Amino acid sequence: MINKNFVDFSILLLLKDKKEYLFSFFIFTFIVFLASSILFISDSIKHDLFIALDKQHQIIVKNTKSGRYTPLSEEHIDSILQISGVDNVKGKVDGYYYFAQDRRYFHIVVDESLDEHSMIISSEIKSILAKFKYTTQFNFLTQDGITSLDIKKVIKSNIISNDVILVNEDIARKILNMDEDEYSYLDVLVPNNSEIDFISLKIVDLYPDIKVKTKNDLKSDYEYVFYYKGGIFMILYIVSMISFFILLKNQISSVFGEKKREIAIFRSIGFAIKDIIFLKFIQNSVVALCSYFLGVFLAYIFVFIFGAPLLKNIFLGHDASHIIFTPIVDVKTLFVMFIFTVIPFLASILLPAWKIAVEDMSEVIK
Amino acid sequence: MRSKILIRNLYKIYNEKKENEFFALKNINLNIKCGEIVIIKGISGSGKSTLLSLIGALSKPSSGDILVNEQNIAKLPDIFSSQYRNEEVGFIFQSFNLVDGLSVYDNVKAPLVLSNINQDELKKKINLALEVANIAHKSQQMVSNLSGGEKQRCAIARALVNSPSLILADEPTANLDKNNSLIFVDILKKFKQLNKTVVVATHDTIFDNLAFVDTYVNIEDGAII
Amino acid sequence: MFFIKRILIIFFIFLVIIIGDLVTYDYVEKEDKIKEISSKMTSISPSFSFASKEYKKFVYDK
Amino acid sequence: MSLFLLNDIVVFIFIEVILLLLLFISEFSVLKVLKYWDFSATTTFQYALEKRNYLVNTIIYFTVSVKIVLFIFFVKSLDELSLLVPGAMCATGVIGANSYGNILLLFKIFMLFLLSIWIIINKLDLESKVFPYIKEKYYLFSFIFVLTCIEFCLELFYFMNIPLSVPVFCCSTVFKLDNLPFELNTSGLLIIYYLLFVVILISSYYKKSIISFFANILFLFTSYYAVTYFFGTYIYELPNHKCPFCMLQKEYFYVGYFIWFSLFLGVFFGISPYIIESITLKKYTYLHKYCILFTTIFVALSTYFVVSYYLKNGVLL
Repeated sequence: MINKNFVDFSILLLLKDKKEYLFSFFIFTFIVFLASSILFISDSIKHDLFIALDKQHQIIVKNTKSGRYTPLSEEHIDSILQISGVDNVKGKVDGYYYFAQDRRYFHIVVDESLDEHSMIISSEIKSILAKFKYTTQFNFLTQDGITSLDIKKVIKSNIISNDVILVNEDIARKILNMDEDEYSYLDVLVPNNSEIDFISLKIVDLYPDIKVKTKNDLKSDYEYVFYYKGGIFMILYIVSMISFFILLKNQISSVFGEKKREIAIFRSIGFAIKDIIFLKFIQNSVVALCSYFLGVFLAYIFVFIFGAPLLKNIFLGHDASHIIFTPIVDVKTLFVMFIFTVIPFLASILLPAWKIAVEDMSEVIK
Repeated sequence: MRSKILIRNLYKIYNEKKENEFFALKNINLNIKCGEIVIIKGISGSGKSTLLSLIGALSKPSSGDILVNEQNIAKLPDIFSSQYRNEEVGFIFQSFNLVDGLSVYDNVKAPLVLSNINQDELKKKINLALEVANIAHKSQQMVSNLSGGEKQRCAIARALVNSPSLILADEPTANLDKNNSLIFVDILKKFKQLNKTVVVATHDTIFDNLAFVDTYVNIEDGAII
Repeated sequence: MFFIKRILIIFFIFLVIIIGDLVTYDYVEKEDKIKEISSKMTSISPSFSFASKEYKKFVYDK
Repeated sequence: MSLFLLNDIVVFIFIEVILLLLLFISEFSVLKVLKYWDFSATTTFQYALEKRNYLVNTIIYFTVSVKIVLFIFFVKSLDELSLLVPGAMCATGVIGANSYGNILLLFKIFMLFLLSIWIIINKLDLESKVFPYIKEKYYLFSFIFVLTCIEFCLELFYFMNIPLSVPVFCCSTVFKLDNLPFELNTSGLLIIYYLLFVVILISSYYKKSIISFFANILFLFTSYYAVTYFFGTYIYELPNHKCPFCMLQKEYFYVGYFIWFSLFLGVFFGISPYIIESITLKKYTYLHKYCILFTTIFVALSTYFVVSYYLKNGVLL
């Protein structure tokens, strides 16, 4: 049914008038590029987060007082251990150190294998410290004066290690100003997965102030954030798309209007109305498909090869220059993008194409 | 001989039933036989172009019948009238109506792309038409670079490429100098040899008293006199 | 046809670059790194993705 | 949290709105044509109406192609939604999450049927030189338009009412063996299934549209139950896994798409000749051969899993 000569001829005409199509081609490529960049970034972050979640503890217990997080004590550990089904409860120290000179927080994480004089930092933090001439060691300002630690190792920044400083537990308590028997959170080990929900309810029964998060809670939290915020992006997108398509429709109408005579010539040599509509449809499909693929390809290169400068900061804040996104290409995402961009594009040319096709042919006879 | 075009009680009225109602054609009756060359003469505005566009199914009559090959084309749906224009009719317009920005070859190709024929056949048909119209040597040139006479030969090649049995020419010599007009008259003779039915609407005196023309029709104010 | 071929060649080059990038990327290493660090730290709050630095502070201060 | 902020749903609703808008534009033309159409008239207005015909055609062609893509997208999205909706393991739970789901799915299939029938009538109409079925086809269009509006409302209601905190039922609870209608047992169901298949083959071969019509409608329902309660278990190779949707997933090599689409195509080509004949009042037997083709593919595909299971394991489930 599709006639090769006809398709060839449509493309010949498209190339002849390429100037008229350049505008829509570039804008559309840009829209696809932007949208797919955002989807690529969020897919990639999501992928990394879910990997991180894999190694998380089954139940995480945090204490709150008047709505703020406060440390937990040994007493909490003891009473949670009493609950049947709980295998082990580990108290963990973890928190944020405020680095006033650069006005930012460092995430202090405990690594048991380190001694009292060294720390491991992420490459992001390394470059921040280098700004202030700390190249081999760093001085933490604590209540008891200065604690000086050597930089033992630098680890690569990724989505969760970006602002991390790994230190010994005692040093961590010192930096975070926590007592010997204080813990930032508890890590509850439950051998039987089906008991997790039940046990977390029990913990809340014991201490109404305590916040309990299970792994599944976290998982759905992530899902929630990504679906939800993705949707907000989408809605912003729809607004911009609608304005683009209105623009496109007007632009196409005017381009088609200039081509009135040409269309009348084609009609006079035997092109039917449906042929003209089909001709315009082929031409615009070629434009739309080329822009779509070009946009997606450029987005891939921009996000995963160049690391998405500028756009990255929308997602991760300003201190994220060292994060490299894991290249994740989800066919479903591309399919969604395709439906979302190409179909409205083609829909917006149907009406102008018909209008120009049914123009009467009196123009040719004069 | 079998009649090629049979026109009965043909009217074309613009702005019907309005104040500025205008009768472009009034009660036209005409019988053109196969292989005939017919010259329709009349001053501009007399309705000869309208008549031509009705025969070519470019517009539709207000009333009356136009039978081409015993088939009424007056009320054909668009798909069929387009097919008729494509396969049965070759147009040669006053302003040539070529598509600027395409080469001569591609312009001549245009009517053929609708039918699904293979590449070799396509090339053969185009080259044949270019030969007949004597424009083959310029086939790769852009039409915008051609002279008036060459443009017309290109238009003729396009009209012939689908080997139609009916050729309609609307003021073919109006944009040509004397020399090229004479060449067109020669081409008319060629059409006669090819046994095509040709209808020419013109007011050019160069077509007067030609021996090979079968019928002269004078038209004035939309009526045949 | 010539045009379509040319476009396809351009896209093919892009595709080769992308597939090359996908194939050479060391997923296992990255995964190990993430897992290693995440086994050491507490739950990562989901609110920080999409959020700016200021927002993170706010979340933590709360 | 609202489902309307999900990427997929936003895109889905957006495209549906565009289609609705296009259909609305053509409905405007359709009403004009229905009111003023007079083929014998030679006025400019009548010719303008004839030209509007092509707008409606173009829009419908576009709508149908987009609807088919969207239908696949819809099913795929439901599958993904099952991650979000508590309790749902596959699309079954999401579809059954509220009372609109099943109606909506049926509606969507029905709409595709209707639109395809419209395209066939339109083709017959355009092949003739006097637009013989233009009124019929435009009445059908108006009907389709109304249905599309209802479908759109159903979609909105459906997405609005998917519970995100209360667990829904999963396929293992929805499809139990004693759910078979008319107190049929599996062997009875299979007998009817193959019997209907033979009836369809014969009626299609002898081009008896009316028999084919009724046989295909019965076959559609029988096949639904047969695939869900019998053939499905062989696809999953689990005696108690009864679900029409899980087979759409990657684990089963998307075989569900082939099974369901061959069934729908077969049934469509089986019932449409009769409907077209009753609208155009002329014999139209061109499609019967496709009915035979697709129904055979469907039956062969579903039987294949049982046979291959038997050959591999030597027993039936």
